[in-house]
Amino acid sequence: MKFGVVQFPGSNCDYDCYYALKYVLRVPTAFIWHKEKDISGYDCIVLPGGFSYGDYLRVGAIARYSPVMKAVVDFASKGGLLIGICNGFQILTEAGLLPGALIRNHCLRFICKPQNIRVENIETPFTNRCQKGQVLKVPIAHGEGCYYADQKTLEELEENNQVLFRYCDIEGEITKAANPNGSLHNIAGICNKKRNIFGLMPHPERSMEECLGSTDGRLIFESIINYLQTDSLILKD
Amino acid sequence: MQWKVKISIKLKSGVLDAQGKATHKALLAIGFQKVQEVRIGKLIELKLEGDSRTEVEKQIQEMCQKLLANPVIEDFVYEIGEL
Amino acid sequence: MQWKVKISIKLKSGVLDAQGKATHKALLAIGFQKVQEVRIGKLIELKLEGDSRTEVEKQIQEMCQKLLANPVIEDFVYEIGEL
Amino acid sequence: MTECKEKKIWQKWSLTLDEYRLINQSLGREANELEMGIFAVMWSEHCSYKNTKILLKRLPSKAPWVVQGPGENAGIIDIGEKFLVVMKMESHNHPSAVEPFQGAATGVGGILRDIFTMGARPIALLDSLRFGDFNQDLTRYLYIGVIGGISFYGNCIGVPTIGGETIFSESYQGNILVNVMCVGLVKKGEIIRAVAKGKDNSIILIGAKTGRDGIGGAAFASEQLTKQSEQDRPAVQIGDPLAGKLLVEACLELKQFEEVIALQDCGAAGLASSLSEMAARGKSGVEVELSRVPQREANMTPAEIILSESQERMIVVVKKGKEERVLSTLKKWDLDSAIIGRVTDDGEFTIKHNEQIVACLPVNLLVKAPTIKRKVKKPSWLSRVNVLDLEEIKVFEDYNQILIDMLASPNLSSKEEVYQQYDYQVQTNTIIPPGDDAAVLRIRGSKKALALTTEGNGRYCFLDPWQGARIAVAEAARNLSCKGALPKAVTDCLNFGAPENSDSYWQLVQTIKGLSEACRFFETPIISGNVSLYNENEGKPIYPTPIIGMVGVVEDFQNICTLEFKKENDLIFLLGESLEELGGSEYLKVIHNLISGNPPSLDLQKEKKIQSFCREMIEKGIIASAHDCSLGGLAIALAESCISSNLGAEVKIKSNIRSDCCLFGESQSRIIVSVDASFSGEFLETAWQRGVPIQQIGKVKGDRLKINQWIDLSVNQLKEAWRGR
Ligand SMILES: Nc1ncnc2c1ncn2[C@@H]1O[C@H](COP(=O)(O)OP(=O)(O)O)[C@@H](O)[C@H]1O
Ligand SMILES: [Mg+2]
Repeated sequence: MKFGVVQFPGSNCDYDCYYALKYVLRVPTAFIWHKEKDISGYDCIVLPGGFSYGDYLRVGAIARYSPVMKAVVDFASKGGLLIGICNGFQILTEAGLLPGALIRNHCLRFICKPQNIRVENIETPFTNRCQKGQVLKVPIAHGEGCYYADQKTLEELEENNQVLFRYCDIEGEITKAANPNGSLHNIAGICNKKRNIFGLMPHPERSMEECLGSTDGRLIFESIINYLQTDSLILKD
Repeated sequence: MQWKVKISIKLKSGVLDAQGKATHKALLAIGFQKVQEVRIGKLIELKLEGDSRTEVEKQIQEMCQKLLANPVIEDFVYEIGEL
Repeated sequence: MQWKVKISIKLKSGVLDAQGKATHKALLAIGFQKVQEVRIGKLIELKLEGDSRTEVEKQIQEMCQKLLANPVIEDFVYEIGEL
Repeated sequence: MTECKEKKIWQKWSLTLDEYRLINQSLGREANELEMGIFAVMWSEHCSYKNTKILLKRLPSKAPWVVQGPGENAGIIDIGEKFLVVMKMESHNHPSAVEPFQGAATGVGGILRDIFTMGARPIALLDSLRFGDFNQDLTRYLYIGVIGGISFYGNCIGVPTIGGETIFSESYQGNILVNVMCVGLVKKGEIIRAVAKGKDNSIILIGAKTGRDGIGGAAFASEQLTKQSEQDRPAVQIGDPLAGKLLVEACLELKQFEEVIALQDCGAAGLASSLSEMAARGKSGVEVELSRVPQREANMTPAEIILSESQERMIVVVKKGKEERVLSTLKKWDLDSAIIGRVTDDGEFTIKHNEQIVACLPVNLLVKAPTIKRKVKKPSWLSRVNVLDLEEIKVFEDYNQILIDMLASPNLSSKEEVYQQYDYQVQTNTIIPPGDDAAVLRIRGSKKALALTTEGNGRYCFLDPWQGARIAVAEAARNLSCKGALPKAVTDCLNFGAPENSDSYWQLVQTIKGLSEACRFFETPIISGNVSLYNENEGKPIYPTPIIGMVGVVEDFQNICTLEFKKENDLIFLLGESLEELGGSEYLKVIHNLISGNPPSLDLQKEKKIQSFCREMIEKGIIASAHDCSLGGLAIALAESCISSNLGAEVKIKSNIRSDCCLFGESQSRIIVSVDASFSGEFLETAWQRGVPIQQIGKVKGDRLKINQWIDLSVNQLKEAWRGR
């Protein structure tokens, strides 16, 4: 089993993801440089947070054409696991690997704070170690995290259970007050139909150790590890 | 030949324009009571080489679709001028 | 009367346009070799009431100076149209 | 070459006649216009410290753990286990007043470069901000811009902003303060210094292309801000945090190469100052060919190239003939680079443009502007503002509404709106986030942690700069001690009015006296810093405002303490004593609109005793929560511990001082702690043994804060007021 963390110019959570996987969970992990064209040998690719290419023009827009992305798309199309965190999520939507788009927070400000999210679907490679309805405490830090998609896409997402996490209050209620950025349907993270590509705005790599205030982020990575170790789940076609 | 292109990129009408709304509020607050709506978009100005207007137009279309605009949330229009 | 105003806000020439630079590089990288320069600005579209074009123009000037543009680093131009 | 003489160009550039004469005399010839321009910038207050150099020598800068004191780009201390901490604070006041977003953003970029120039990875930013009257539209505009700019740059570059201050006062109307501190971490033996050495070694300029932005910025920073600054506006620089991020990573890679001799950032006065300073440190010379400098704009003049303050540029000195690996590394990071010159051994700064020598100046003359000594005279008005007759201040029966008003006031209310705009978690080391007395970062690969804070009370310093400075140091140390950290070192930023103004100069002298005294006492040497003079608006100086940035070390990151109460029935103690003091307090200002009296007294011995007791008890795990009493006094500190924990408190204070002094007085050396009841015996016993003044004042209980018969409010009411606005 091997994780690869992609480094774009301007990525800044690359090392945090690497540390979380390699030193907290102790799974083999390596960096993948954005100019790399060959990414064979990996089982899960992480697109980390940060400001790839300065987030200039539009968040994630330029990164999506980064040389490494051809191989990443290829990898995912063959069923490889791909997770995009924060800026990584934005890149996935820009690349069309996940539906919708992430736009300016409604308050127009960057927000960094602890956040509660509710697990909506546990039958995926990314959430199989969670309980349905479980409330996780995973911090957010973004200026453009408002999830937007047209009505039809939203309906599809809901119908296929592609929404994996929603912003909620401490009790797990999905309320407007608990929505930090104006995301439609309080969406915090979604996967593709096939369930091998997952994007979320909260930062699981920031909630891996007790001293950081929460270890709930582990559940997400542990789900991936569990999936890779057991192959117990079968991806949808 | 050298061309100058102005591309206007606007949020689709269904997408909430939070910045436009906030700017509208700010304008009202400082006394511009007559403003009824504000929408904020992007303006991209390009200089480029091209043999003909049709060729340039084709390029611009492609650039917008590929990179400059995000079709999920944005529309674009452009004006091409000779330099 | 109702008016529609398009305001283009651009960085003054000589002011570093990091966004434009990055976008230019990206366009070259994905194969648009003929692009020579990219500058990115803001596009603000307003709808407002006004008795005359001169009055509207005065208002727009003022809005731009006070709020919409940052005179330290930006220039603005506008077009006024009747609705 | 009579051009300078005739045009009196030096005058326009604010060189004095004496300085002008000295330059020509030292050169033995008439300096040409370009040379005079370089002198004007290099001898400006901002670059030369000519008004403060002598004074700054009085500050303590030595301790066994100090590896690098003032003189380099940043100071360094050794915290054990091969870890070195690098830190520095800098102001970007004037650029931020003119263009708040870019001014603050480039302030962040600039201070970051000072840190990674030394080979250290930046691990934290703190921002100490002062704005004018909270109710002015202009203030709101500047506030949004400055915070936006810091957030834009700091977040993008991936360095957590973990602390700071946000204070509003009329004194800063028209002259805001934006002081940013950066802290870095480096392993012993991996520091790199900015010393140009070795004849013929190559000088490589890396990073952004050079444009016309910020020409003469350094000189501009030292001018008083007048209405005219609108015309100076093109002088603002624009930040590109992406380029900044790439520079950090590239430089941290380059420093590993043995062929890399030195790294230096291009800050104020651009190439002129970075090159001459490097040469001066290396007792060498430099020769530079301006036409090789990658330029963003056409037809730039030699002066524009050499003085440009374009951001995101660095100088690397590389062994002659060994440039290849450096250049290819830069390419990997997509950074522009060019060999622009070489190191020489003639002590001259030689500038060529298209092969022609356009300036040739002795390095030593450039970096040693004649210092200015001024007369020191205490302002006569001071004795008037120091008068405060408590008899004339009304004492109330019920303080509920007053506490609400205090909590809702701009300086005491929650700063969440500010720090939530900063990514304070990136790098995943933040174990006490902003919102507490100090932030704490763990150090990976070790049990150690760093505590960081900034402090500075301009109002105290206005009333008594010596005392205000001592208090700033004591409070900073107390903030760290409350988290369990031992204070180790200080970086500072001195924000004052024009030194020509004798009041301002006296304030500066007194402040330095106070800082020296307190820093010596706490053994927290000042290892780096910055001076910002000419902070005035239309002739009136701002409050003298020294900002202290302090770092402390926790040996085991498990042994830290936060400010929120932990559980019902824990006992609440007050360490230290509340005296009948109200002078200069937030209470007097907010409730009685008075700025008068003397700032609180400060007994350094007592302070030290209380702080070390607090640290010891935190280390032993006896203290459950600790919070220092600062702005707003005891009532505010209690309220904050309640709000952050959602727990109430029942407090009974036995005291014979006035109720207002008891609740809102700002007596120094006080800490509120909560302790599990089963530990209270040992706790009290040790306090008495150590001679620490201590008083049990209540317990954590319910969901209301009750203090004597004066206050009875629900925690929700407190929270709403505090978060309000
Ligand atoms: N501009 C700022 N940037 C980051 N953090 C800030 C800023 N202003 C205030 N804070 C944080 O808010 C909290 C409260 O600030 P303050 O009341 O000044 O604390 P104290 O009086 O304990 O020094 C502190 O944790 C401080 O670091
Ligand atoms: Mg404090």
